[in-house]
Amino acid sequence: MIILFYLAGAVALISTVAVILQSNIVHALIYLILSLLAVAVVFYTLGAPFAAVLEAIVYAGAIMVLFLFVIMMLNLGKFSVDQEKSWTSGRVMLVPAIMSAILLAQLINVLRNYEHSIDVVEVGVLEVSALLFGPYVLAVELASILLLAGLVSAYHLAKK
Amino acid sequence: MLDLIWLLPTFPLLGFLSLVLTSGNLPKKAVAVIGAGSIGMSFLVAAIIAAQFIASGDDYFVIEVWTWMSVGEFSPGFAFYLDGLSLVMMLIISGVGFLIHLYSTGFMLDDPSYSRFFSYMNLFVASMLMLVLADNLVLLYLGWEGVGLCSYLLIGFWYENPANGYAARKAFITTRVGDTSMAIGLFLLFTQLGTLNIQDMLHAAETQWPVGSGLAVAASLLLLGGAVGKSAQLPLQTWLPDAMAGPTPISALIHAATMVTAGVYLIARTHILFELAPNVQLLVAWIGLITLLMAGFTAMTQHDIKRILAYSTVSQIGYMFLGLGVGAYSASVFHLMTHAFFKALLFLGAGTVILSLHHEHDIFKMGGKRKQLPIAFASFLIGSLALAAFPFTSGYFSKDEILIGALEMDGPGIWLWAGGVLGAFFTGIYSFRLVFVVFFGESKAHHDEKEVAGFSMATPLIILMVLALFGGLISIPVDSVFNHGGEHEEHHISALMHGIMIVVPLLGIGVSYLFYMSKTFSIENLMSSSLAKSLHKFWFSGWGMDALYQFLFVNPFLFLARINKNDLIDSFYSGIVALTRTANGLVARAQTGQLRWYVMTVIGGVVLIVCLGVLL
Amino acid sequence: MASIPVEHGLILAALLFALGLIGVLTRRNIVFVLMSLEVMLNASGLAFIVAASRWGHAEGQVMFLMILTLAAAEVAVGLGLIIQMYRRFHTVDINVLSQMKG
Amino acid sequence: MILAVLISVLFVGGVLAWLSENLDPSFPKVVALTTMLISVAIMLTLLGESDSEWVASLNAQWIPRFGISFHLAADGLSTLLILLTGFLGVIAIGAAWDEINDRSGFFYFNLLWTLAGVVGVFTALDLFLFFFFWEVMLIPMYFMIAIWGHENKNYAAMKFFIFTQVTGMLMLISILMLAYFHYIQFGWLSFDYFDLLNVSTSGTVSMWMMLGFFAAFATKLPSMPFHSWLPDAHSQAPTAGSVILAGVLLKTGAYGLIRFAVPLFPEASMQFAPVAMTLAVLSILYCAKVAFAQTDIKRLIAYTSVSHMGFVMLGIYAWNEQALQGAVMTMLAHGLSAAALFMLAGGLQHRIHTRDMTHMGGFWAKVPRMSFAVLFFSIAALGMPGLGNFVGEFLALLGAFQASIPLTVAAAFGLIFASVYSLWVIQKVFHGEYRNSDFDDSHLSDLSRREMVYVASMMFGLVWMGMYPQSFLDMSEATIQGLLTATESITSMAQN
Repeated sequence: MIILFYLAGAVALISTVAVILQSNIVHALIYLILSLLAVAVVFYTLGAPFAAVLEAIVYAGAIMVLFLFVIMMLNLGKFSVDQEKSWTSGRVMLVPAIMSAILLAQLINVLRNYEHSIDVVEVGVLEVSALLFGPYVLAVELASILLLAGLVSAYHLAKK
Repeated sequence: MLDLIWLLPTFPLLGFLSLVLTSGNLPKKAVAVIGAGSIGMSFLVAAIIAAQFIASGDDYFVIEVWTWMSVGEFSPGFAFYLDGLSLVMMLIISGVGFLIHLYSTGFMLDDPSYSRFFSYMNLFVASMLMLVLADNLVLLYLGWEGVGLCSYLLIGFWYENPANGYAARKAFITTRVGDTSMAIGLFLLFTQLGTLNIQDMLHAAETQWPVGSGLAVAASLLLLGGAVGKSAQLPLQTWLPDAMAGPTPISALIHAATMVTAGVYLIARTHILFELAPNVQLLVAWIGLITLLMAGFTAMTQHDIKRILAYSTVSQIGYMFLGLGVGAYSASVFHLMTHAFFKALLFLGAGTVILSLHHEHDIFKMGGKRKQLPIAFASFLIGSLALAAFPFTSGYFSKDEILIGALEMDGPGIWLWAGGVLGAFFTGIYSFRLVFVVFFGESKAHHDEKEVAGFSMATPLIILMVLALFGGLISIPVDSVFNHGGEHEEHHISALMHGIMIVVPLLGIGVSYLFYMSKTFSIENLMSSSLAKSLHKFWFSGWGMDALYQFLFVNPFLFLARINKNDLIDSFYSGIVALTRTANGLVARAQTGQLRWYVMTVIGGVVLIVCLGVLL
Repeated sequence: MASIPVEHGLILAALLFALGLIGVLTRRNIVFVLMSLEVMLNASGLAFIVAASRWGHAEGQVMFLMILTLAAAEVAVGLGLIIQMYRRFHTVDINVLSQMKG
Repeated sequence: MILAVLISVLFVGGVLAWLSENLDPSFPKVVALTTMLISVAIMLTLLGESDSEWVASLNAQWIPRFGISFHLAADGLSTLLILLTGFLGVIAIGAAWDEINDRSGFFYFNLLWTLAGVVGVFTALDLFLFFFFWEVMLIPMYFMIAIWGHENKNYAAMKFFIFTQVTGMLMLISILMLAYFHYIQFGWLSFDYFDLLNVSTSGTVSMWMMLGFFAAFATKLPSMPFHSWLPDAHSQAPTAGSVILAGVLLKTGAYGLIRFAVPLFPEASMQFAPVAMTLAVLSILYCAKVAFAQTDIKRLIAYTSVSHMGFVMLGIYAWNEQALQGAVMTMLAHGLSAAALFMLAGGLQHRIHTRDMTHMGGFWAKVPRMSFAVLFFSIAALGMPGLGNFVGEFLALLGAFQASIPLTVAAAFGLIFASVYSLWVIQKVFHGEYRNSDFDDSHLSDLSRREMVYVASMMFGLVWMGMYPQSFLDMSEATIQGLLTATESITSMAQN
């Protein structure tokens, strides 16, 4: 399990790096899906199978398909790779990278002294559902309204 | 009939109102009737009241028409106070005023603003009567400011010429300086004595303040400030010569006979206060003396016929101040009256000369006019004789009394007397210089003009001639006003002194004769040295006072006004605005519209906050 | 079962988050920006899951579910906007949108 | 009840004037004038009531939870100022009669609402209500300047708004603090004037609260150094705006000082009095000097307003009977004289389309009646005895002399400066030689009959105030006596 965790983590990291460096948008999207799937595996190793499943289905599945559709609609295929390359240069990357590195360093610095191991206990669908339809039912309702609103507005916005 | 004393200022006021409301739509005849008639009515009433008052034998008479304002203890009324002093003043004002109005109906006949002229004149007479009849200082102040206003309006009567406007403003502002001092004096008197009713105030001052007390000194000094402003005495005398820019009847009425003597009236009215501050009273005498000498010197150097008369007015009022300073109040008031006669005569005569010679003012461009302008010549001759105190003219009696008053005074009295006599010598010189230069010698220009003197102009001149000659025989009923308490000590004036006082003016006339008539001495020789030239220039400019004030007050004020035209304080607020704008510009530059830039700043903020969180 | 140090999970989340951030900051293509945003959201979801499994609770998963909903809605709206933008400006260059400048 | 009716008549009349524009563009002015005349009639009924106490009192609950009530009442002082408001309201409508042709409905709406606000300010006895009216009168005024003003109107309107709004906020803070202190001391919230009078405050806190009020009122008055909005506002405002601004709005500041700032914080005010009086003297002298330097005739008059209002502040902070009566009289007389001067200057601008005095000169020959009117009001402004301003300034100085001799002496120099600038205007505009090279004089006509009526009525008012001020002094006397008695113990302590 531990090995799986680190392995999946490494995959997630590498594929994410690929996402932000890729010039070909379709490739980048594929890497993103890979990254998300890897994170799903991480979830699983952490004892959250329900989240892992959702990650795979909703994120890597539904949302990314949405992306794919849009990319196809915008016709941003291979031909935009050159343009993309011209947009991303090392100089542009430098300052944001430093900034993010500082932020990362700070986060790690905060986490450094926090040593605790997880005894992975599986928290299954049952527990999550009990919570969702118990104390958090209002949140679920709100989430559904949010989704509905997103749906409506997406429809409205994308309409000609 | 005494109750009707309020009619005195009311008639001219009505005249003013009717002339203003018709705003120049009346024919000139009607204007003349209203303008001069209202003053005539006033004089008539004044004469009747005077007769009744003297017959009644009372010391004074008071009537309050209504309470002006009443705030706490402060309750001045529209109240009139009549005693010997105000009686004399009211008769002079309405009488001489009427004559001058009458004269003006002819003099101003060709002026398009005929109605405006008479409306201002009427307002002036109303204010002046208010001034002398006021029973409290606030009402007096009303008249005081009112005459100042009319003086301003009338000096600047011919407003097209900016120089006239300048002279008018100078007169108003200079006297306003004095008025302000007087106003502060009123505040002080009210705060200390609790009343501004003149008689109550004087009584309270007499009982509350010891002689020479600081408050008395302060109060009398402040009132003196008002008096010197209005009466054109040192150091506020500079406005009067410039005030000659107005029409000549104005100079006669306002700047010779009545308004400029208001200061004398004020001091005479409040003389008890001045007696409580002997040093201030002495100061009055010295101011009078110095002014009369300075003005005498200056008068000898002027060319403009009206400026000569103006300086002589300053000088004669100096005599009155001298008289007030040495305690010869009735002599001062007497001189005030005779001066009103002969100076009005001189000015009106000068008006005739000027009008006849088409507004020529320079005496050296005249000459030999005695045949051409006989009435003016007679006026000038009689007026100058009286002015120079030629024996048994009116001026002789009054000036004599003042000088005797000075002699009677202990201490510096003899010096004041000597100065006064010296002044009389100058008076002789400059008054007859004028007569000799204008009316004798050979005619230099203006050969053909006829004398312009219709009935309306000649009559006042003749009446005034009579008054100037014999006015000295009138005895004025002011004893009850000034001789309160204490027996008057009779001094013996030696015959020698009398002789000196008679001879000195004659000497002056003689010197003038030698220079200007027989040409035994030549002015050119006298003027050849550079010292004489610079002295002449110095005297001619009125002892450089104008330049001094220009330098001391006017220029700094103008400078301050100019540098601060845009209000420095506003620049403080503009500064705030500019600062905000700058800050806005700086922050707005961050609004690039670049999403990444915004995210960067957000991240920067997060980094900063986390940093703080870690460090603190 | 073996134990995984909590900080490792969290560091993984932090790393992913930072990477997503770099993506947001550097890409000019708005679709990439949106994708990078997804990465960041996902990373924060990961942090919740890590925390949840540290305590053995289900709340973390509930939160993840919320984030997931949020992400779905956001992507829907965001993509709609991108389509609109592309229609108007015929580009996906985010710099073109700098007309928002105040 | 009368007061509520009065205010609502003004409010409703404003709305009606606005609406009536849709029917015919010439209706609004008629509606406004009618409203104003009705209001004046209502105001006159106030006179019938006794002067010695609060009349026409109306105390209804408004927001009881916070102790806020709708409390209106008028005493002699309020009545005087309300009458001034009514009178100048009519004058202002007259001034706008020919001048405002663009969006006239909205203009008269703003005019009437401002006046309603002013009447409210003069009668509100609940501090929250007072603040409400304070704002009501400002915002329409802002629109009047910003919409119908002259070349630099936006700047002027914004400046006016920011100055009054910022200091108004300071006052609001003070009001809230005061209500809070009332809560602490008595256990219930109240914004009522009489309740708040009982709040005893002292020390630094009360000084700060007093300063909050002072800032708002001194800005409105205006006094140095808060005066710089006024010249801009006046020079840009339409004539009717200037008339209202100079004649009435400035008086709300003075009224506030008399009614609120001093009585609510007598101790702090007495401590502060030397500073306030010094500011007043500085206002008098400094603004007189700045006025002299102006070439824009409206700016010049604006600065003279500041200078004259200095006498009001001097009188108020001298806080004795003569000084306060002087302040009130100056308020009334200046209300007329300044309004008249602005009206005439506005009329001049309307005729020749310039305010620059360097272009003018010699108008006496062309417009003698107007010249005489300006002369009259200038003379009044420089404090000629026999006219209202003299009575006010003389009494104010007389009272102030008892409080501080050096300051009064300095203030008296203002009388000299006043003559300097007043005569300068006369010289520049009406005297001298006539030349029309710099402006178009085709519309330069003398006062029309309607203008004559307005001008003559104001002249009459000034002469009345000058010759028989007792009718006005009597009305405000009870108020002033009451205020003086209420603060007696504290002022006598301060003086010892």
